[in-house]
Amino acid sequence: MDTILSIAASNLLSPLILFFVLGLAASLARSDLSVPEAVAKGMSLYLLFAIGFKGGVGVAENGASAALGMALIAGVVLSAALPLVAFVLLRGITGMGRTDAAAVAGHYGSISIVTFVAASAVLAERGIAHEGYMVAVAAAMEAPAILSALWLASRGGRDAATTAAEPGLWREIMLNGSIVLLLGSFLIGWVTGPDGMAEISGFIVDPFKGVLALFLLDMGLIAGRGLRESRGVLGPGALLFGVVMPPVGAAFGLAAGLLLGLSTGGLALLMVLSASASYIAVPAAMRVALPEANPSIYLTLSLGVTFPFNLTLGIPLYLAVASAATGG
Amino acid sequence: MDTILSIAASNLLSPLILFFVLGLAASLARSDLSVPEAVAKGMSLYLLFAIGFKGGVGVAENGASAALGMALIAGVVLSAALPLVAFVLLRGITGMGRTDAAAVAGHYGSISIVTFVAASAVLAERGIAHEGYMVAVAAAMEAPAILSALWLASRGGRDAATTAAEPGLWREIMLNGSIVLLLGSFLIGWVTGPDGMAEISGFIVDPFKGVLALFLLDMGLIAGRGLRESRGVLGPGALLFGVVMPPVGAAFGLAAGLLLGLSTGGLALLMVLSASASYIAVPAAMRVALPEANPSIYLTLSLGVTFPFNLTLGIPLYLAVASAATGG
Amino acid sequence: MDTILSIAASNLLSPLILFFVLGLAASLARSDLSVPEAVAKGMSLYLLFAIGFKGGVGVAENGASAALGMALIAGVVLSAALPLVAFVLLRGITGMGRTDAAAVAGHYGSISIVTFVAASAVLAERGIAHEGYMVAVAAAMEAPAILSALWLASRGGRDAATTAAEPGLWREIMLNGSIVLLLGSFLIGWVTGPDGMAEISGFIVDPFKGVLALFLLDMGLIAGRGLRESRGVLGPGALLFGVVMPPVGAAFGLAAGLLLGLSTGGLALLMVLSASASYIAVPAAMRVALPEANPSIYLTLSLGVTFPFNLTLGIPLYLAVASAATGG
Amino acid sequence: MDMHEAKRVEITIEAVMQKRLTDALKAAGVSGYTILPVRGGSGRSGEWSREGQVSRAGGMVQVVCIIRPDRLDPLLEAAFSVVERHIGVVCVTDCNVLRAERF
Amino acid sequence: MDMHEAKRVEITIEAVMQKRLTDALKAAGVSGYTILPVRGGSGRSGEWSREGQVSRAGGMVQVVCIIRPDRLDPLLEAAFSVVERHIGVVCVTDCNVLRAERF
Amino acid sequence: MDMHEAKRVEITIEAVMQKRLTDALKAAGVSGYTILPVRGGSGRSGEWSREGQVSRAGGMVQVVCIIRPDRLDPLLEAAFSVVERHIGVVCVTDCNVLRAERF
Ligand SMILES: Nc1ncnc2c1ncn2[C@@H]1O[C@H](COP(=O)(O)O)[C@@H](O)[C@H]1O
Ligand SMILES: Nc1ncnc2c1ncn2[C@@H]1O[C@H](COP(=O)(O)O)[C@@H](O)[C@H]1O
Ligand SMILES: Nc1ncnc2c1ncn2[C@@H]1O[C@H](COP(=O)(O)O)[C@@H](O)[C@H]1O
Ligand code: NA
Ligand code: NA
Ligand code: NA
Repeated sequence: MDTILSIAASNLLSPLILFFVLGLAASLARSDLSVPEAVAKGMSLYLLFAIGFKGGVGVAENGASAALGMALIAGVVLSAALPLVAFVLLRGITGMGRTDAAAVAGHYGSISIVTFVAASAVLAERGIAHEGYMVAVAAAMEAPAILSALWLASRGGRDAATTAAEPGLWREIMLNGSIVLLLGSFLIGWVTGPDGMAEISGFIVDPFKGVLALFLLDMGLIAGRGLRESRGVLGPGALLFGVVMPPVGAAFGLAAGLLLGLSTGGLALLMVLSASASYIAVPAAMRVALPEANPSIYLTLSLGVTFPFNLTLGIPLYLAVASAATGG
Repeated sequence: MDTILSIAASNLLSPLILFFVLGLAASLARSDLSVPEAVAKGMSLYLLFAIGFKGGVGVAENGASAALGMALIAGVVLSAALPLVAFVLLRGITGMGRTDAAAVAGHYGSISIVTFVAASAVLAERGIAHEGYMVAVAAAMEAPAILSALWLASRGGRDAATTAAEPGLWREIMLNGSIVLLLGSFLIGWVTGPDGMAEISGFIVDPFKGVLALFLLDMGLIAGRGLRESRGVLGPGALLFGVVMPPVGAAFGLAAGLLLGLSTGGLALLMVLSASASYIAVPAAMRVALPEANPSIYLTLSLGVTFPFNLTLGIPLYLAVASAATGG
Repeated sequence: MDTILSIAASNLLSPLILFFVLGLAASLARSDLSVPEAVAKGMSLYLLFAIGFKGGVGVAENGASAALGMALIAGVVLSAALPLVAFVLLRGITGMGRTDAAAVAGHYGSISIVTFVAASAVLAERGIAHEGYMVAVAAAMEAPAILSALWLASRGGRDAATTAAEPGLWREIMLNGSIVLLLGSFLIGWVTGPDGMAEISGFIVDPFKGVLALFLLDMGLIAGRGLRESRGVLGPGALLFGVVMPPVGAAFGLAAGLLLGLSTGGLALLMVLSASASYIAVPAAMRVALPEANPSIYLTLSLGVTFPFNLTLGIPLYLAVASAATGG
Repeated sequence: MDMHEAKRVEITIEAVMQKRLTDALKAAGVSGYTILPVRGGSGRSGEWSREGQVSRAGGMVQVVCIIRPDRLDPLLEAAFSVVERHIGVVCVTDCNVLRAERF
Repeated sequence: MDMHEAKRVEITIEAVMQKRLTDALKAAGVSGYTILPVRGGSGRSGEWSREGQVSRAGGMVQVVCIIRPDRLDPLLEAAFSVVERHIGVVCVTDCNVLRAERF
Repeated sequence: MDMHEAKRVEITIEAVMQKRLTDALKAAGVSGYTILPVRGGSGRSGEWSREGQVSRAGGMVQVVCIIRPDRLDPLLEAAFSVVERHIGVVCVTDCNVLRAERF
């Protein structure tokens, strides 16, 4: 408990969190502070490029045991299963309709890469190592949740089976830009290893945290705008779900990670992935395949409630639990 | 005098100035060289982020005496008072109408953050320290001048009182993006101190001057385009004002800074702030509140005349005077 | 031969090439991975800024002998003459019409700055020095080829003489943004020398290769999209031309470079310039002056065939030949 | 297909005035609008371009509003009250829309 | 100058649906279209803006299609099949074009 | 409100030709125009998109020009002289404007 609090405290006062809070406050106060779309996308490409490459170099340095394959499978299973948990929880706590609940559930099975990046930064700062292949697990967890969400929605009569079969949708999901860049950079980092790292570390290591801080400022701005514009959309039940589901997801991640025998850092990251909710890949897929679901609900929950929760309290919590569980 | 010349000479041959000149020359020669709007805005966010944070870390390191409060008050007073000086000077030298003159005067009470940034870079290069809280003073000086400008305009019969009372305008001015980011980064730098700096210095320190050089290239391009498109808008009187007002403003800054007992570096920066003219916050406010004022006049004076003057001759001049005045 | 293969192998496994391949693969697989236009332009400005400045600092450090002037003249002659070679080759191999062939030929006389940048990075990695003024030669080679292309097109009856005389076209070509930024940065680097470099090396040296890798990812995306959309536009003859012309151009560059007495690195770079094909300045000029020429042909050849060829096989080949030729 | 008559109102206005305009439109009962970016332009107040700008004062936007014909007058009055003292252009075109219940 | 009657169809639609819409248009025999970026907007599903977005789900685009009048119906049917379940606006205007052979 | 008849001319043209077009328009006495960015499109010369482009050759823009009806012909002639050999679309719509003295 002591650890959690001390990690949480130092976490809360890091520039990363504070810039997120600045963005949130600025947009709740209706400041016109804003980051151009192209710059935000550029930073997002940078983060995927850097985190993927670093993960690959990590694998090149430490070797990938059979554990890599097992971890990928675990990721796929978690991503596919967590929406069911989320759906049941959500329908239990709130009176949300099936389609909206299915769409929300899909977000919680999938992952938020920036939460993962922020957690990696916390690990790096505390000198806790982790399996480099966790970024591949992150990529593997992006898409399966979408399938589960469509299945959940279709059980209510909506013919999601047809939708899911729609030409192009699956290609779009599996080959979406973030997955391709993350996995591609991972593979390139793996192939080129420490030599490759030496070539580009002046770009992907030195300025990394600063870019992340600026990106979190933008996330704060968007989250705040979302909260402002969708006031009244989320009832207290939904808000409760937004902070209860992350630890629940993390618990599943913990169980899976212990089965896999991950290190403390790897375990914490798998918990973070399980706890986080998508705000890029899944919303896009839902707009295409479940247009009747209200985007205000799932975007506000994912970006406005769960993301800040994980960033501030979740990460230290999961890290403390992972430390305790691995005796680290 | 010798010092001024030597500072000016080394200043004129620094990459910063030369890239500004390159931009100016390119756009006067009608090259199609241009920086995308999003990239220019991104660099501007970066500079505010970095300079604010560094200022805050400076305060965390050296402590903020009561002088911080006094300096803020001095900044507000300077910003509110300088437009009156500028207005009288402008109406004396030129036959400019009241509304245009009021709008121009507002720009000279407020500040140009990139001039401030360039001056900080010169100080850093010469190893001259300054009070970190000067960035807070810069933020405090952004807005009061606008009030003075509206008051000046309203005395001519135009009902600026109503305009100023317009819902939203004051919120917009006080919470404009640059002020919020500058002050927010300053506070975060203050809170996180040297530890925070260690985390993100690879982003905000190492590449800083290079980004500034590229940004100044863009400023040169815009200034040149403005000069080209508004040829004939400014008479010789207005041009004279554009190079006379900065030293006059600097003299007021000098007096205030000596009263405050600032260090050589802090004094030079207060002179720079007083001498510089806004090209972001004030033009936007003027378009809303004084749409009758001709933007070609105030933008050309601020960006095309005063900014280059301060960048090339002003900064070395103010620094030399500040050194002499503090016996530094 | 051994050298070529070993250079080629290590070249093929560098992050630079692999990110290009990733982009190519992603876009051939129809991933939606994309880089915003503003970010791509921003990176392109960065690369011109950095490579120009470094070249200038190189001249400041080593002095520019008369060789600079001679090299510029050689560059202009190569750029003007190579389109004639390309035109004859193209008309020999394919049945391409005069206008299209002239437009393509213009591209091969001019240069691709990113190929030049990639070659410089390979040289730097292997510790092979080169004349800093080669970037000025690169700038000098951008435009003359356009004149040759218009002359070639006009011989077929089209009144290109009138077009070429069109007001504005020549100013546009000579003062196009890339030439101005490249030459301007070169001059500023020359004037400010190692001192200037010390000021901004944290921006233009440390992150350089990483930015180049990300830029090459985007080049791969664009090249792949071009290949995909223009399938069928290029016959086998044209494809053959796209890989035969670069070594032919390089041979001319070799001859010129030996006459000039360039170092191994300088020789390799002159070969690279001669071998590379423009994809920025010349296409724009062709759209204005030869709108009848089909852009799919020249863009696909330049960006989809010749650029990848040079990046992967060409650069190591030219470097090995240059080493052998200078006994280096 | 089933089409319904409507009006397409296109208002070109300074970006700093955008929020004031859309607030006025909403107050006048306008149910929807779309905002297009503008790259540059020229008019009595000279030529301008978006490139390289950092100033919020620089740019313009286009607000496009599709409405039922009977709602045109309140919309124009609302727009005019904002545009009046400012530079900007208001242009109205007859059009037809699908799904008229939305307007 | 020699002008020809035509229809200008302007479809405002979510960016994620862009490719589906243009594919449907092509299948309906539409020979050309132009896509404009959209900065923000407001409608029954609330207000939104492009700024700072990284999500592909966020934005909208405008697809403008100029066609010969007799081709309007197939185009509208194609468009409607895509827009039907989604948010979006379809607006048709009479216009005149130069070089009619192109449409 | 007091409206006046006018013409809205929308010219979609390659970005490299933009300055030539606006110069020709000014020479033909056009007093104002607005330039919209274009994200992509498709036509007889194939499909294209703005994303990731660094080449100046790549993109297109839309020049929108609102004029008094009697000025249409010189405008179209000026536009046609520039567009003639190039790809591009010219589309004219009837419209109504506020503040007619501006056009
Ligand atoms: N006749 C016009 N047609 C289209 N846009 C115009 C016209 N006149 C003005 N504009 C736009 O409105 C802006 C301001 O116009 P003005 O108030 O005349 O300076 C210009 O920069 C153009 O973007
Ligand atoms: N009446 C309208 N006029 C112009 N654009 C509209 C209108 N209604 C909706 N839109 C656009 O279509 C988007 C979705 O509208 P809606 O489906 O009503 O939420 C809005 O964000 C606007 O960009
Ligand atoms: N029918 C059309 N409707 C709208 N835009 C068009 C149309 N045809 C062509 N365009 C635009 O004009 C560009 C060039 O067309 P084209 O000359 O047919 O290749 C296309 O990329 C589109 O942006
Ligand atoms: Na999850
Ligand atoms: Na001032
Ligand atoms: Na060449």
